[in-house]
Amino acid sequence: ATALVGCGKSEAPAPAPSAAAPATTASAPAPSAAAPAPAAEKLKIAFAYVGPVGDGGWTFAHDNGRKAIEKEFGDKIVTSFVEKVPESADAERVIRDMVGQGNKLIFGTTFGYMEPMMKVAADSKDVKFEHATGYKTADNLRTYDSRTYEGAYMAGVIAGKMTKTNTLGVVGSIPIPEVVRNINSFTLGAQSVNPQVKTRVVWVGEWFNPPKETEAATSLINGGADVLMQNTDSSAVLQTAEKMGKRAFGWDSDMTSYGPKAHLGSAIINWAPYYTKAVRDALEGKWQGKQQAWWGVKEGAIDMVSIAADVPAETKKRIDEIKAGLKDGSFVIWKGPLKDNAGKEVLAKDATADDKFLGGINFYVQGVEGKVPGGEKK
Amino acid sequence: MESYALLFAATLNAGTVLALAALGLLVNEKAGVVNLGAEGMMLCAALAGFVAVVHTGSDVLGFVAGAAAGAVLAAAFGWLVIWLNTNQYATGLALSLFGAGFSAFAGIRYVQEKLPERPRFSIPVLGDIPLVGPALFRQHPMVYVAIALVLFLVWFLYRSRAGLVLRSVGESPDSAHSLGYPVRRIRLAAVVAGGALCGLAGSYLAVIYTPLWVEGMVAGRGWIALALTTFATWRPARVLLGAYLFGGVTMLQFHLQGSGVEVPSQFLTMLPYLATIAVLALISRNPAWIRINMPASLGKPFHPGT
Amino acid sequence: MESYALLFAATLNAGTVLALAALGLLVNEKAGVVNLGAEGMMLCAALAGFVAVVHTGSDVLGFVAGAAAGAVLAAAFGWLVIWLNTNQYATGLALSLFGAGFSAFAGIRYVQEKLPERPRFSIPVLGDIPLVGPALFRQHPMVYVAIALVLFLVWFLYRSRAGLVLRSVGESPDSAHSLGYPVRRIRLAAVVAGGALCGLAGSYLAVIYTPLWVEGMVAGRGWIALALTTFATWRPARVLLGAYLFGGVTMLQFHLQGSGVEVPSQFLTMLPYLATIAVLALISRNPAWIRINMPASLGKPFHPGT
Amino acid sequence: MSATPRLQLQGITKRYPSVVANDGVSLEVLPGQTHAVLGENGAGKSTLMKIIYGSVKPDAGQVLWNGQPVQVRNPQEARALGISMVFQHFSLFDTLTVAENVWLGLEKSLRLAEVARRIEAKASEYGLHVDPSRPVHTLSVGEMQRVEIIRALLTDPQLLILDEPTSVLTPQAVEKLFVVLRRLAEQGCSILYISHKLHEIRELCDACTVLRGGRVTGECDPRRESNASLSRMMIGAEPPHLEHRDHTPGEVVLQVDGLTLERDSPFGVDLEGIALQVRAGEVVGIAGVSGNGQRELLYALSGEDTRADPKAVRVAGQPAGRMGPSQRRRLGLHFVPEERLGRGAVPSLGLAHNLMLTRTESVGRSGWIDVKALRSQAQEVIRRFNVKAGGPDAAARSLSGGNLQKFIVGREIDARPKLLVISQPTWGVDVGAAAQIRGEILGLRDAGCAVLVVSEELEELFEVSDRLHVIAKGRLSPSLRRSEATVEKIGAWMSGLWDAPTEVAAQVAANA
Ligand SMILES: Nc1ncnc2c1ncn2[C@@H]1O[C@H](COP(=O)(O)OP(=O)(O)OP(=O)(O)O)[C@@H](O)[C@H]1O
Ligand SMILES: Nc1ncnc2c1ncn2[C@@H]1O[C@H](COP(=O)(O)OP(=O)(O)OP(=O)(O)O)[C@@H](O)[C@H]1O
Ligand SMILES: [Mg+2]
Ligand SMILES: [Mg+2]
Repeated sequence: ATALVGCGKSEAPAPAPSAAAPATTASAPAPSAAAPAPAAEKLKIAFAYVGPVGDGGWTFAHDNGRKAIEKEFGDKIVTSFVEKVPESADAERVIRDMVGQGNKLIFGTTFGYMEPMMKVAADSKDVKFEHATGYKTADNLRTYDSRTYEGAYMAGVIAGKMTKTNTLGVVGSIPIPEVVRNINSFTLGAQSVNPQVKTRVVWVGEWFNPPKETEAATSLINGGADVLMQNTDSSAVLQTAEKMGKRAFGWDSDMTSYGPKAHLGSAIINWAPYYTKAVRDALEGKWQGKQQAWWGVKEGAIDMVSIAADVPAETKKRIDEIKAGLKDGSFVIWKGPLKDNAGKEVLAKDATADDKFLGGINFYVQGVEGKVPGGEKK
Repeated sequence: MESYALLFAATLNAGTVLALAALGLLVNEKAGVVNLGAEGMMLCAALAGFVAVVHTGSDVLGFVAGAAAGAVLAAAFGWLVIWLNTNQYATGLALSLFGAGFSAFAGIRYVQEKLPERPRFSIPVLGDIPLVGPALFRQHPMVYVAIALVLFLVWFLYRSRAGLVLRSVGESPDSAHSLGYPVRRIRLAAVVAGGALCGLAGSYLAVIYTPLWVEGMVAGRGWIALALTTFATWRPARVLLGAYLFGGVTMLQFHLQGSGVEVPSQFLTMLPYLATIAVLALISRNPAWIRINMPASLGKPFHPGT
Repeated sequence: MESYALLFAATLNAGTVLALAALGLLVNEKAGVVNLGAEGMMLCAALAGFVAVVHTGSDVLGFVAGAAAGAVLAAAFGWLVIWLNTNQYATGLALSLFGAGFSAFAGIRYVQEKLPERPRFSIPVLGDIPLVGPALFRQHPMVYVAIALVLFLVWFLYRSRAGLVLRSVGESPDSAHSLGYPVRRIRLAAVVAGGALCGLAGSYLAVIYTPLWVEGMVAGRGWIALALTTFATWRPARVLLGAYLFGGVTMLQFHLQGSGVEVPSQFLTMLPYLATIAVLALISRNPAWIRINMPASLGKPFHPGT
Repeated sequence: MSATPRLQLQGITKRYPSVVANDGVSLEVLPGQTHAVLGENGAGKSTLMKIIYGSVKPDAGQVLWNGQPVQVRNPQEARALGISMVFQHFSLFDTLTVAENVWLGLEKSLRLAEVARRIEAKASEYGLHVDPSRPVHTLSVGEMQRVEIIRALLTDPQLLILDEPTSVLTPQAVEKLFVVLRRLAEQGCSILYISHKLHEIRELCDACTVLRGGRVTGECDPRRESNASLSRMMIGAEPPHLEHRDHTPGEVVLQVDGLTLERDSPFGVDLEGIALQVRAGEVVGIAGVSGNGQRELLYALSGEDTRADPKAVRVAGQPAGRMGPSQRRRLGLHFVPEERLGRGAVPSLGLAHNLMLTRTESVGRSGWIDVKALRSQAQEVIRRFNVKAGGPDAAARSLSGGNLQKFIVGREIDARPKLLVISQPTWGVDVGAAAQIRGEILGLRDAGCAVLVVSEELEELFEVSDRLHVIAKGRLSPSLRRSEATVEKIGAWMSGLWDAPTEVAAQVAANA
């Protein structure tokens, strides 16, 4: 029965799923290369998700990664997941339960699982833990994250080209460095093709509140923004743009279908490459703790997809150049000289930002209006 | 200027969801029943409306489904509270929590669903007047329905005999009973009507306002609508005003943020609640005033003398 | 087996947050005041507790800060409701909404803040007993505090004169007033005590249970605690039981998901509420029973000398 | 007896879980007859009336209306038949206007303006003046009753039921009501009339049915009976005669001087320059129609309202105006409010617990309750005052009004007060219990206690008081020795005109 875990509930979009439907993913076509391993040796892998797999955003993307490794490794592994695990002591309990059920590789997919995972990892030395977006590690715990700002930058390049009002809008969730970095990168991208561009930011204070996101998007559009980007978890901003005849992007996953006319492209995260690497490491005994992975376009974790037909060919070409540059390291997004929007220099000429710098951004670059709420954080 | 006209239009639109729900709850409360289940009813109705539109493509059917869902849940609540005399507050809370869970469960497969394209609405000639047109005459018909509903309720509650009977049931169910009015049936009718309006509000949210389905999407609007009825001292016109005020502050806050004005956004979001508390304190300074408008038997069970 | 012992331990832990808050609300309600602001108080207290621990590193100070925050908000609520006679339900709702907004606003800079490392607690000898140890004796002291609180409340409410006075204020404030008890001050004291307990629950959540600060992290526990008091017909021991039941069902749900039993998580989350409604309907079948335990003047304002 | 009776009841039975309220009651009312229903508390009078009016369903029995068997299922059907009722507790809606209130009691077809017009027509026909556009909560109790009566009359009833209509009226207003009722009877309307005041029944009614424990125990023509014979039929005995021995009172225990208080609620009354004295071994009565400041005065005396000037109220020589109830209790002041359930006692608590709320003998230093001592103390009060109750643990609300009243009076008397302030000691209590309570009050007086009695019943005040005051519109009349007081004079003073000539005063009183 465990082989079917989680599939039945995650993959039933059709009104009347056939009884056999859950079987499809678990018994995926046998992998092409590797010979089937003995059944007893299957690696048990568990995922703890913060949202429902059907959220169309963050958790959905992680679950796509899970499906990808199932496909890749076939019957060498068994995967399962628990969805909607709150960032609380419940998480510790769920993760302990996963250990108890014989899982040897456990992925926790939100920042809030950091402490619970550290605790469980300390008690379960024979289990490997992978924690997304955190910063604490242990001998059997390592972290991984993706450089979403690269997607934001590429979206900015398109937005800068497509805007007629030279006013862009971003719906932000919570003003933490990651989100501020994305807003800045979006603006830098836009300014690289259109120096006149200004970015307006509206914070909704939540990751996921579609009506509020709608209201925020409406007010940005009313205020003159004609291309929107969002760093929230729903498709509400894209849909609002569609409704009001403006343009916007998909975020985290390909959202073309939510606003076919408004959609300019989707900045997606693809967890499959990292998950594949992690599983391979574990299977081949090369897995090591205490590491921090931050993957981007270079590793195939970030991409800009489904670019709209009316985006000029030169811009599409520019996007391809950026991707190529990011891959071979010849192109750097955060490079001096760079000033914040109060005029203070934050990166000297020719200096490039290291990951520590990127992890602590709490200012807006020039071109973004306003001030980061609570920006004076120590 | 244009931008303020649009801000105004957005305010009307945002206020409509709250107004519809709060007017429904007002009808409830005028009959003496508090339904804290508003949030849950709105969630289930939002889902019902969304599902109906997905399958039929008709907004009208979406609204009907939403109103029906609200009415059914309200009827269940009414049966528990009015016939089985369960505690109104606890039952309402349970309904809210249950509605949230149930809609999340039943709506799983609709989370990524999208609605068919619908044309935008604009009143032919008026909609083209500069400034005034976008501000007032390009709204979804439901915005006008909410305004019409206020007019109707003012007439109904204060000018019609049926409305008088409804109020008398909320004032003093015992007197109404001894005069021969079927207190429990009238209360049930009011609760169901209130539920239907909450349902309408929920479906408007999922079908027109957002428009998509995600769990928990009502995001506290049911609670705000509940607070609004008191804030408005149970008067329909003030409910509408209060709803626009809430909607307006939210939109204004985003507008200011977007124009780079430095406002602590969460501080502004708190303003309506602070205003509510201030108004509550103010009106309660004048007990005569609140006594005239507040249903005297609000929240109290009624046991007919067998 | 080990896994069930852990499930049991987790249940106690999860139930403790609910129990602390619900016991506080029970004290409130026994004095005749319903405070729908529980959710807001818990949120502010969670933030206050978290901030205190961030700056001082001391859990105890965190609890003190949380309880103080809850008490202060409850005092404001009490002042509005008891002295200015504002409507209890509306004021409570406003407090909940306000608390949510305020904590989100004030807590921005603490999102992703980390707490210092603290040692894990275990009762020396008992904690090492296999199965029973992990199930019962490795809990945070606050879990035992909640149990002790129930014992204290049973004694206080039913065996002490102060408790009798508290109950009589909730039963019939007019009688208590004409018998010479300072009704408003007693109610305020009960409200503040209730707020402090809700605050304790909130800070336990943010300091020990989660432990981190994110806005809205109380996630409905305040509402559940409110429903619990009725569910438990205002009896302390049942409140504790009810809290463990809620906690248990939540944990069981995750356990089942993880062991591959195919039950939709949303369905399981609904179960406790369905149970609440069923219990409400059941106890109301026996009106004498609920009447004995429910404070007769619950939610009604008291105007001395009118 | 040739005419078909307007109303015939045959074997009406109504059982409640704890009691049989009506047990095979039969009764006949002729057209134009004014028929009294008499009985002690809980005899089943109100229940019987509610059955006739359709708001309570009988378990057995037959109702004949003008000779035809009918099933009255609800008050609307009753009104359609021509039955109207004025309830013991008004069924009015405070926030609605007079016209709206009347409208709610009529059939649907009329418009509101038409209703207002008819109210004015009916009002001038019977001399019952009231403004249709005023909200009910601004009316006096007498006016509210007029609204109830007009509402009943507008349905052109063939049978009008009045349940204790006079308990809230001045003697003059009672006279005016009787004029209206006599006119109705002359026009052929039958009247069912309930009252605990025997002299009213003898004055007004031409037939009488007596109930006891839900059964009919007698029928008579009240015009040929005496108070004593009626009360024998009702409770099986004559009420004990009270002995009122004269003796000289002792020192002043309660001294009120220039007590002036502004109302603290919009529907209250301002107190203006109240002055009175009560000496040890003396009963002072305060008469007046309710709503003239009694409640405010009592609050100021009991300590529930502490806004008074400290020296305006002196208890045993101590300035007590700012003291709370418990402090005053320590000075020897005990207080019995008129609302026994809800102010005198906590309804859901047992008698023993209720006792403890004013008596602390059984509470230990730690706050721990000595349950045994408490119960025996309560048992002693129950025994001494002959309270019919299920024991010390019976909830206060399970007692009948008279018995709870006895318990509360007993609780306070048992505490051996120096000063007892007691409000409406026998409100709605039947003759037997009333006599017992009055006897206890006199006993206390003879033991040297100072007693202040506030009551709306003149008869009662005449029976127990040594001196009388009248309260009207927040002012207190000069004191009057009992031997000098007459019903006419007190009635006139009730409208506040103790300075005016008697005839003018009587005229105004009738309109109040
Ligand atoms: N709703 C009820 N439920 C249970 N018992 C009732 C109810 N109403 C009345 N009774 C009982 O029926 C009996 C008759 O009550 P009823 O009101 O008819 O008395 P009454 O003769 O009008 O008394 P009073 O002189 O005090 O007005 C009482 O003993 C009372 O306990
Ligand atoms: N629902 C009830 N349950 C239990 N006892 C009741 C109920 N209703 C009335 N009683 C009892 O009946 C007694 C007197 O009957 P009831 O109060 O119905 O008469 P009433 O006509 O209203 O009296 P009053 O003349 O005092 O206003 C009360 O003291 C109370 O104990
Ligand atoms: Mg009666
Ligand atoms: Mg009575």
